Amino acid sequence: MVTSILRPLSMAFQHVFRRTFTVKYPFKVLKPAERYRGRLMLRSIDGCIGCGLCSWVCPTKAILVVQEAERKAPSLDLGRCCMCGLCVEICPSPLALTFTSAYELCEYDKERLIYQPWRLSQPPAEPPREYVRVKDIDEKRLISHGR
Amino acid sequence: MQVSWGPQHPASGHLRFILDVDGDSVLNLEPDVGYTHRGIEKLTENRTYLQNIPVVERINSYCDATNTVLGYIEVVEELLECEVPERARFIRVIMAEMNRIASHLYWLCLMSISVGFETMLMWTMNERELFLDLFEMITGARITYSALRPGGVRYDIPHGFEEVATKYLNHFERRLKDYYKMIFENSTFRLRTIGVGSISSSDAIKLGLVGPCLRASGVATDVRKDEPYEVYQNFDFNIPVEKAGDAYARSLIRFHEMEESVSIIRQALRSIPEGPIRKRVPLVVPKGEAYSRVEAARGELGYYLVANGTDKPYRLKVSTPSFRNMAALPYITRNVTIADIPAIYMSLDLIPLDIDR
Amino acid sequence: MEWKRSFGLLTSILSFFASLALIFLNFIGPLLFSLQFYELIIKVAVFPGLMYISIFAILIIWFERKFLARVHLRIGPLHVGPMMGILQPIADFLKLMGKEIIVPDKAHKIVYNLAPIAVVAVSCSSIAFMPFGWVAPGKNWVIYETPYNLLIILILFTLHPLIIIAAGWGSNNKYSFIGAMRAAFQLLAYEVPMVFCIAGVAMMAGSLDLVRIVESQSKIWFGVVEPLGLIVFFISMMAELIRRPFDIPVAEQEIVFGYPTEYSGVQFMCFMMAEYVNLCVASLLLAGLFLGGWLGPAFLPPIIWFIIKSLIVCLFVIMGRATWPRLRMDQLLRVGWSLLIPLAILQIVIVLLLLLIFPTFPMWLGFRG
Amino acid sequence: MTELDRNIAEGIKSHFADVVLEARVQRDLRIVVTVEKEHILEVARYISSEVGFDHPASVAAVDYPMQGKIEVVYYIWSTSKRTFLALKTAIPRAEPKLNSLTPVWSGVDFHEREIYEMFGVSFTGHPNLRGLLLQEDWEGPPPLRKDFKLRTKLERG
Repeated sequence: MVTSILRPLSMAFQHVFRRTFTVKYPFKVLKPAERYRGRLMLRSIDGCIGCGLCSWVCPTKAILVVQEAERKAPSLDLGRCCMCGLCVEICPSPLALTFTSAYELCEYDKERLIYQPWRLSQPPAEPPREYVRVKDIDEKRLISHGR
Repeated sequence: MQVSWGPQHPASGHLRFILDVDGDSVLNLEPDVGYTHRGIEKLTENRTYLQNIPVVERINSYCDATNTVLGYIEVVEELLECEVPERARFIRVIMAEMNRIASHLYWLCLMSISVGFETMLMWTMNERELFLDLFEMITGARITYSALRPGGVRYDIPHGFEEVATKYLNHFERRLKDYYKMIFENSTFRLRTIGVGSISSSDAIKLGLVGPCLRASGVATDVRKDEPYEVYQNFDFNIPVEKAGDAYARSLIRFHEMEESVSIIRQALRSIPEGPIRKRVPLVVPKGEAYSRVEAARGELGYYLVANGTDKPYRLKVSTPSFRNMAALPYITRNVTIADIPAIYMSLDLIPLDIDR
Repeated sequence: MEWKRSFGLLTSILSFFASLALIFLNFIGPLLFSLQFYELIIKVAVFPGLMYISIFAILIIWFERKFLARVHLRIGPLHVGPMMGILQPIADFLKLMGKEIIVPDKAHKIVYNLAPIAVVAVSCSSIAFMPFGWVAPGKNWVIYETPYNLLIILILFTLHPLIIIAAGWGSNNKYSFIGAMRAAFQLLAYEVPMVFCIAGVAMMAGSLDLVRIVESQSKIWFGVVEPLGLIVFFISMMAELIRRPFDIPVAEQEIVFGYPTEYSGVQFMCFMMAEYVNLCVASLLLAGLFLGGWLGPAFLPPIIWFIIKSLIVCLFVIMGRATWPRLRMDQLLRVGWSLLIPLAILQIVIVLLLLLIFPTFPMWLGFRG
Repeated sequence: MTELDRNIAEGIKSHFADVVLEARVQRDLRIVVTVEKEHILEVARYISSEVGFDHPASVAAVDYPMQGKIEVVYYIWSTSKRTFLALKTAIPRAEPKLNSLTPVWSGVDFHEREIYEMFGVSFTGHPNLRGLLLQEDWEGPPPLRKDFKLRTKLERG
């Protein structure tokens, strides 16, 4: 009984001196994995063959094929997109749809969430900051993100 | 006096209990669910089988996405009668077990905060993060993976995954010992959960409880053993069973399940064969009907599919574990105190998303 | 809603100066132009009074958040202030000051609005009777000197359940009312072992004056001689302060936030403030009764020793939040009535027997001189 | 395992020769028993007490507007025999009424409430037949029937 009361106390005291797990987010960010499914991107508008398969397969109808100059190209509504990746999987052109690692996708205006083909083909802006990963695992001091 | 416990309440989640209370003791509890009802069963009737994968994943997305999709994939593959490559099956098992651990960690966080224990909440979230990292390595997503397909999986496990996974699993096993000392041997947690919300094995069977809740009452049923799907027959693992049927027993079952899942992942990583990961399957599912059962983290998850020979399901009925476990709630909350309600609710591991669909 | 904002400001100012006024009224006549008057002002406004308890509350809130964060493997407040988010409580305080005060439509307006002021006034006035050790030979640093200081502090502690019931009843909210009833049960139950523990100490010291009690511990602390009393007092003090394993009246997962559920802005801050002032007083009380008060090696002044000891007590109180889940009401009452009270009585019996068998025992240990 | 399933199916078929329309083994661990809707309660009593199917898993309903029927399926697991049984019945769409099986398996309570709400099937003998998931002031046809049209616009404008 007494040990079951006091052991958590000693455990809690031990953890005071261990490493924290937190990432100081806006200043340091976690490095996404290589396969990270962030915002969609058209590699190039010219690479798109305008087949419309992505629009057909999209379960939320986030992708709509629109007329862009003389060709057809997809436009994306991020407010609907569920990042399932069916469009990238089905896309027959190796130069068209792909994922980027951008995940900070908030906009002040709902209209801005709709990415027209030209904007969709721009790579996302990456603010300069420090990327961290889970660095080392230590039995005594536990685990941390690069600190 | 009637107290409305939810839907906006620190511990209720998106459901509501109507409590008839007398002072601090609860006379009757009436669950009022449906605040997160999305009509997924109707949505699936208007989408193709491929499009339904992200949709059914949302049934229980933030805890148990892989297992939820696995049931759907199973039922579609049963009607398609397609062969799945062995390597794909192994990857499915690895992902399912990792998701079971992540889900149980999420549960442990909710369970500990429901008895007012913030420390475990933070610790479990740390380790859950590691498993989400592993998922990110495989599928590129952390919560909703959409990685399983009829006829295989979409993503092969990446280069170097095994080392990272082994490292994390070793760390996780050490942390599990800490968890045990911190919460399961904690006198106050034992006081709060032992003998609370206990349900006998006959009642549990009659009410149709599933998963850890049923096993805590002394009924050893697990779909992974009863009706082995994927490659579960290849692995050596135990089904933890407890007799008491109270909140503590349910907690202990889930804790031991995490240990078993670690061992399954290790075995799978050791014996995973080389080969293709996906086979082409037709888009159209032949006419027929099937019922698939998988052991999700919360218990047995059943999909009943009626196909009419088109590329869309005619009817897809989902029988979720939380919906079935909810049946026990009015029975075991008679004459308990208000303080026990969160502990019982969380020990059943009811997820409103899973109940409402 | 401008008038509501200014009403909040008014309430806050009132609640802060209520304690000041309460103590002030007794002395204002005879002492107005004497040196003692200015000493009193310093005492009330700066050291044991307003400034000290405000800074104590702010620092202890910051420390609690930071310390708990470390146990949770987090960082805690980080950005506000020059060092490790030390100004975070002040930022929170300012935010609460600026918030609109919402009075529920069905609430009993007078009781509802008076309760936060009363709770701060009562908890702050108990600091007035707490002696802080000598500053000159034969002179104690205390706002109001009386040989019955221990009794008065206890009386002010017992006033709390009344105010809490008033707050819970006045809010006209089911959760608040359940919380208030829980608080009443809990605080009344744990008053008893607390008083019994003090009785054991008082018998040994032969006085109810905290100054005499502390000074009689010059050779050995009461905590060493009466360990049972120390443990029971500590546990019942945690329950009186509504801290984590015993924070049943404000249990968030069960009854939202208990009696202060409906309060917002400054009025909510008053309840929080009262909680931390109570923590300050109770930890000082424990340090004085069982840990030798301001006695300590001479390289630090006695007042500093007293504060250091009380901070160590606070650390253990905070640890409770990181270590144990919350108890249930019936378990808490069972522990209180059937375990702690018998233990406290056992402690009294032991003391009585010691005094009966060895009447010279207190003199021998230096408790009475 | 299939042998056991076949024996169970044949046992049920022979016990209720005129009531059970069909009792077959769909595949391993899947027995399908189709009964007439008037006799579902007695068949359920028999298979729960005599055969040992005690663990209710799911209740599903399927709407067939062309054939004018709604099919209700009870899925039951047996903890002793470790096999799975589907108890099927068809009810007319115009008058959707069925005996509730809550006296037999109390676990089907919420499932039947859901079916009542989503398909409009009223279960006679159910202790608490009210809506479960939809909002209290829901109006309109039962939403999972085939004639309920989704009003959401799927195309993005």
